[in-house]
Amino acid sequence: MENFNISKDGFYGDFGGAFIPEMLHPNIEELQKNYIKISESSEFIKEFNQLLKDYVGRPTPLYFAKRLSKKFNTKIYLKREDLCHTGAHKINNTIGQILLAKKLGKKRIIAETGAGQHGVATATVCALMGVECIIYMGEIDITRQAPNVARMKMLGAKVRPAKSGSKTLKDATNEAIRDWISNPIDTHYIIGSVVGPHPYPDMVARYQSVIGYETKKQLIKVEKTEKPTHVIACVGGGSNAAGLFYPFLNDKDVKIICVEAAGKGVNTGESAATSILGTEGIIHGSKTLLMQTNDGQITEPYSISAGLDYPGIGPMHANLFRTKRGEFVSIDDNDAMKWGLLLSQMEGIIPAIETAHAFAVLEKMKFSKSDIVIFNCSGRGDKDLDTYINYFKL
Amino acid sequence: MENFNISKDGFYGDFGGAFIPEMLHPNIEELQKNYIKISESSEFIKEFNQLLKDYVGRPTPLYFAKRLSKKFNTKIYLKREDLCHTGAHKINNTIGQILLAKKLGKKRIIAETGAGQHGVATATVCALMGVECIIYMGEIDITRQAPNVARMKMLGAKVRPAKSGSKTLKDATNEAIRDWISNPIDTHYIIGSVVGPHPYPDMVARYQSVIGYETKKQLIKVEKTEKPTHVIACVGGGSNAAGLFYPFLNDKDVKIICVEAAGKGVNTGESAATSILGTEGIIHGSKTLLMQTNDGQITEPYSISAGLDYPGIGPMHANLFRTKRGEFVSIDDNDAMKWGLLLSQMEGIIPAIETAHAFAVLEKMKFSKSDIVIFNCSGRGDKDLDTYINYFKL
Amino acid sequence: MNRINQTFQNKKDILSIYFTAGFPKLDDTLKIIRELDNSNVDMIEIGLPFSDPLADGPTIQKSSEKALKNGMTTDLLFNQLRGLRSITDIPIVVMGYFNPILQYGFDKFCINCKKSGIDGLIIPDLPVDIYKKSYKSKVENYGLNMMFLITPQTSNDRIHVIDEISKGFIYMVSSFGVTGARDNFDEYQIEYFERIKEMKLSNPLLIGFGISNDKTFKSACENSNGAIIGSAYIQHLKNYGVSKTNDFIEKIKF
Amino acid sequence: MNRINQTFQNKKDILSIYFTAGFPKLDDTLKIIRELDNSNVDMIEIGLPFSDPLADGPTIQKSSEKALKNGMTTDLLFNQLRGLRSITDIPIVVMGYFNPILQYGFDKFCINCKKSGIDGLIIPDLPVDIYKKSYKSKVENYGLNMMFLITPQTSNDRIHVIDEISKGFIYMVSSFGVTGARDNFDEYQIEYFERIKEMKLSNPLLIGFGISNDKTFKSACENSNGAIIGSAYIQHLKNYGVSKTNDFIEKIKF
Ligand SMILES: Cc1ncc(COP(=O)(O)O)c(C=O)c1O
Ligand SMILES: Cc1ncc(COP(=O)(O)O)c(C=O)c1O
Repeated sequence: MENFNISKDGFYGDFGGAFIPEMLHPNIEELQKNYIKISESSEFIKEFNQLLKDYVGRPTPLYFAKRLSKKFNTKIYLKREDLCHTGAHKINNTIGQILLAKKLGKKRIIAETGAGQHGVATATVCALMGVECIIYMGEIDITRQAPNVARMKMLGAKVRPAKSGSKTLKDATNEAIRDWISNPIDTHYIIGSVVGPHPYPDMVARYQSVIGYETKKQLIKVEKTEKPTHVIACVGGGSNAAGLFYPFLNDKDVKIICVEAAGKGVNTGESAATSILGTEGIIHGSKTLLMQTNDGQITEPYSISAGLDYPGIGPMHANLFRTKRGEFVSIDDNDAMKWGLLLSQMEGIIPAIETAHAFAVLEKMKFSKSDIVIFNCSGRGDKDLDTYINYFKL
Repeated sequence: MENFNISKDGFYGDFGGAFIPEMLHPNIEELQKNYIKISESSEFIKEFNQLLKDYVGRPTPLYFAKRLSKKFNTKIYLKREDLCHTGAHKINNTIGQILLAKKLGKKRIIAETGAGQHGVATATVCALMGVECIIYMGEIDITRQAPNVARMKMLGAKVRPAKSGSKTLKDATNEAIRDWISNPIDTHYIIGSVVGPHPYPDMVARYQSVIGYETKKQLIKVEKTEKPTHVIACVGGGSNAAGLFYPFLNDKDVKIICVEAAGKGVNTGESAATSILGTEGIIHGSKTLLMQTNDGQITEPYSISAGLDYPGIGPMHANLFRTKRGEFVSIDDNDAMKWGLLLSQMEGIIPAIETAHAFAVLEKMKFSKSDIVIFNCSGRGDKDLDTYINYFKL
Repeated sequence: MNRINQTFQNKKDILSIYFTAGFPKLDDTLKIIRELDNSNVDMIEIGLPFSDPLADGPTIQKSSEKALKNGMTTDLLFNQLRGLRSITDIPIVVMGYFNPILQYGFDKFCINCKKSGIDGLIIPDLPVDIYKKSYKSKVENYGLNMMFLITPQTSNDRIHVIDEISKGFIYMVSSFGVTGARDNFDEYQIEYFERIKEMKLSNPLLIGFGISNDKTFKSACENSNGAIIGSAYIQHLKNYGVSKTNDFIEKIKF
Repeated sequence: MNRINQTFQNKKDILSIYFTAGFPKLDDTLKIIRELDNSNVDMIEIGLPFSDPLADGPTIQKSSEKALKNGMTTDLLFNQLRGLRSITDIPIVVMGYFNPILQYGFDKFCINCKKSGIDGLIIPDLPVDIYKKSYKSKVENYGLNMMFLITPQTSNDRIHVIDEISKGFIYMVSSFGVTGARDNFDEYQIEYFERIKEMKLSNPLLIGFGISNDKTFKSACENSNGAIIGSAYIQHLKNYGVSKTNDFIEKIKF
């Protein structure tokens, strides 16, 4: 059987690995050597599960969307990650990593953030544990995501602007890595998606896999099967998708659908549809698909949603794309916004714009009456209200 | 045994009743006759519980606040209503009432809102059910709570400004009642707190009582007792408090603490500490304590938190106050804001400013090491970010 | 005999005019009453302004707000009404929301009404059952009439209860909705008027809410003992002032 | 024999200077090399600019950004380097991040390096194990040296591995942190230099990151075979231009 999980040396097929400067070697090696051992220890599992339950609010519901199902004449379920504490799936991962960091004796946490969701989730767990927290964020993102900046500050985190390059997520990531290089001993870097050098993609996917495992358990109660026919998620770096897909990766009865942001259109030069526009390369320590010039300079993607606005995808997803295990669909700004409104008005759930992209698939693909279609409702739209207001002139 | 629940004729001690114009009589009578029957029918219970679980995300966790407990040397638990869909306890009630309205054959929903939380919760359940929704909101509140206005509009609700009086919650309530008078047959009015004419206070308390019943069940697992020593909640109209207190009302081993907003200080003339400043009277169809002039004109309260900015309290709470069953504490703007920040930085939970008031009690009262203190963490602070930003110059 | 009952015995097509005490000016109360009396209206309702008049439409609401801003209070109203009975003999009703009356003291309120020469009360948010239980005997002891409302939605059974407890007249709310001037009656309203007529109640009926012109007034009179005009008169007061009251009344009466 | 190895055989207190190709002006590459050669530096590192230079501090980052904006590409650099060996005989190393090299084609890159007269490569984000598995034989076939980095955090075991795989010299990162000029060495750095000295590695050592002046250069030379200066020189280029290179070098050399 083909295996879509990570290999022992940190690769998904051709993708993955740890392409890091020597300065990061001790940190990365420490993680590589310890992440599975710690994450699978009964003490860790107990603490992790308890925090997911009592603090994050898990299990998140698997919600049968009645009106949507009727309209599209199929069975549509929403995995409600929007109900997680702080408003998105991101916190599953930060809870896992903060516990790991504590076990490794780290005293200081750094993270990058784009839309600010991961920054908030990181600042949150640092407040919870009483650990120093520094968040790197592109100078431009700091301006456009002001409410999340305020949340991070409320939570006691320091927000440091990344002023280089395009001053967005990619540059914030560079800055975080630079900080880590400069503080190799006491600092843990909490990466926010299934990107970065091995073991991050697998580590983040494992912490997010609670989404998929819960879905299985919940599905059997309502549909008497653990197997949906389709699992669908938006892909920025790919963590919410990886979390939902995880238990289904090697089960080919379950169709995997990855939804990327087409921005203003795949061929407009303002897009974030990495699988179509990207080529193999190395970004932030990982071999994967990424958007770049012929010359290997990483280009700045565009999407109306700041969380999908990353020039790469995780190596797991690059492999899903290359092997055709996953189907990749790209959705442009307008369709995403339309679906943000539609989900709000049909189900009373205002999704994050990232999340809205996933739902737009309902008009791009055909589903049959007996299909069981699971959407990862990765986050709530509160952070995007300004964008919605401006777009719809509310 | 003294009974702190509602009497058959709709009173809590001296308070309650239905002081309504004749035009509302059929609507109110219909509710009085049917609300218990319907709410206790197995069909209703099933639908209600299912939506609370799959849609709202219940049970909400009972979270042991480790760092806070350590700091105050007692056992502090947070009932995490901030994790409910839409961000506050308000939706428990709107789910109940929309189901009731459907059973009564209503086709149109109206509601009043102050901070916008109840408006959002109402617009949400209306979208869920595909029912027309009109929200009345003071013209001033529409300006100061712009994000929640946008959320309601995203959800398909019409937001109508109340332009009379002080143009805030009280006036929005008047407008909603006027609408109901004008549309007595097909319309249900979803009141957002335990206020208004009988049966609203009891009906809303019942729908919110899931908070208290869950707490009991959860507490027994962690503390081997169903009985906390203290239950603490902020009181605007009083619905989150009523929901938490409900199963403990008649159990005098459990201390009930109601936290009101002192605004700029109880005696500054800019306060919302109704129990101290109020006198017996009638507001929105209910006999209760309210803030009024000697002449019986209802005065405009003030609090930095829009959700506590109501000149009355529910009749249940008026009775808790008069009978001394409940202890009433008032917390001013500055202490509330301080505690908003403190809870954020100590537990990673940014509370609504309403909610923050409750926590400030920790510095006003002494608790012992073995006390089990339950706070209703009634809502999240996202809606209040602007206020926090301006206050703390974040 | 109470002036209200007398009026209904002696007259038909009763025109009762509502105004808010303290509007447009704080001390217009007696001036308005004099103007109305001079214009030959049959009855007057004085509205005690309230901060939260939830049964009233925008016109009366705004007049209440203005009146309160002008400084109107319950005490002041009774002061103003001292000369009342030296200027008019027609029945006068006070309409007030329950809370200001409660704060004033229900008994004191009744006593002062009686002293001022007031004939009856309308308290729109005092429910029938509570009235019966706690206030009816007081009101009747002071020789005041209490009038209640019925609406198109009120059941026949309940109308009988209200008829039994009311003294003076029954205030027949013409439509679904709060106070406010309308141009015409709908079919459902006419049907409702018919239904009530057939019930042959012991109290006379005045139709209120939405009476604004000769046409609606005439139609009301055809279906009851007369009508109450509020918002349309308040609007007239606002536009043309107290002294033009007669112009307004002339156009209504037929 | 590779010019790098020759240099270490013949000289001590090696001064190697880093600059970013395409900075300050697009076509400064050869000019800078000529100036450095004239100033008697011992070795030159040409930085291939990259959009995301995550091991570099702000000075080198900004020079990369500027170089890319100026239009620098891998192809263009090789074009510029055509005349390289007619103007200098000192060893030249290219330092580039892995992605641009991959996109160019690893083999093609090596071939063009060789053709241009480049002596060695530093690819900071190409890990030792992947190099060993997939690229070492290629690099060595083209007669190029590959240099790797060690840091204060690198374990002795790993340093031995790196020593074994490196050819030319070992790039000894002086401190925790990214590139950037510093004034002084800390105690922990001196201890680290001592530790490495005692290991008696087969490759010579150049200390890099944080060398900015005669003092730090001298101290580096006392602890190794010499040093690499990057940020400080880039800053000088920015402030004073290419033609003042000699002023900078004079102040460093002792
Ligand atoms: C709600 C939400 N969904 C999805 C994403 C995309 O990230 P990922 O692809 O790692 O799930 C983000 C990133 O901020 C997000 O906030
Ligand atoms: C989070 C939150 N808590 C408390 C309140 C106060 O209402 P109540 O007293 O009815 O719980 C509100 C009202 O908007 C609220 O949003």
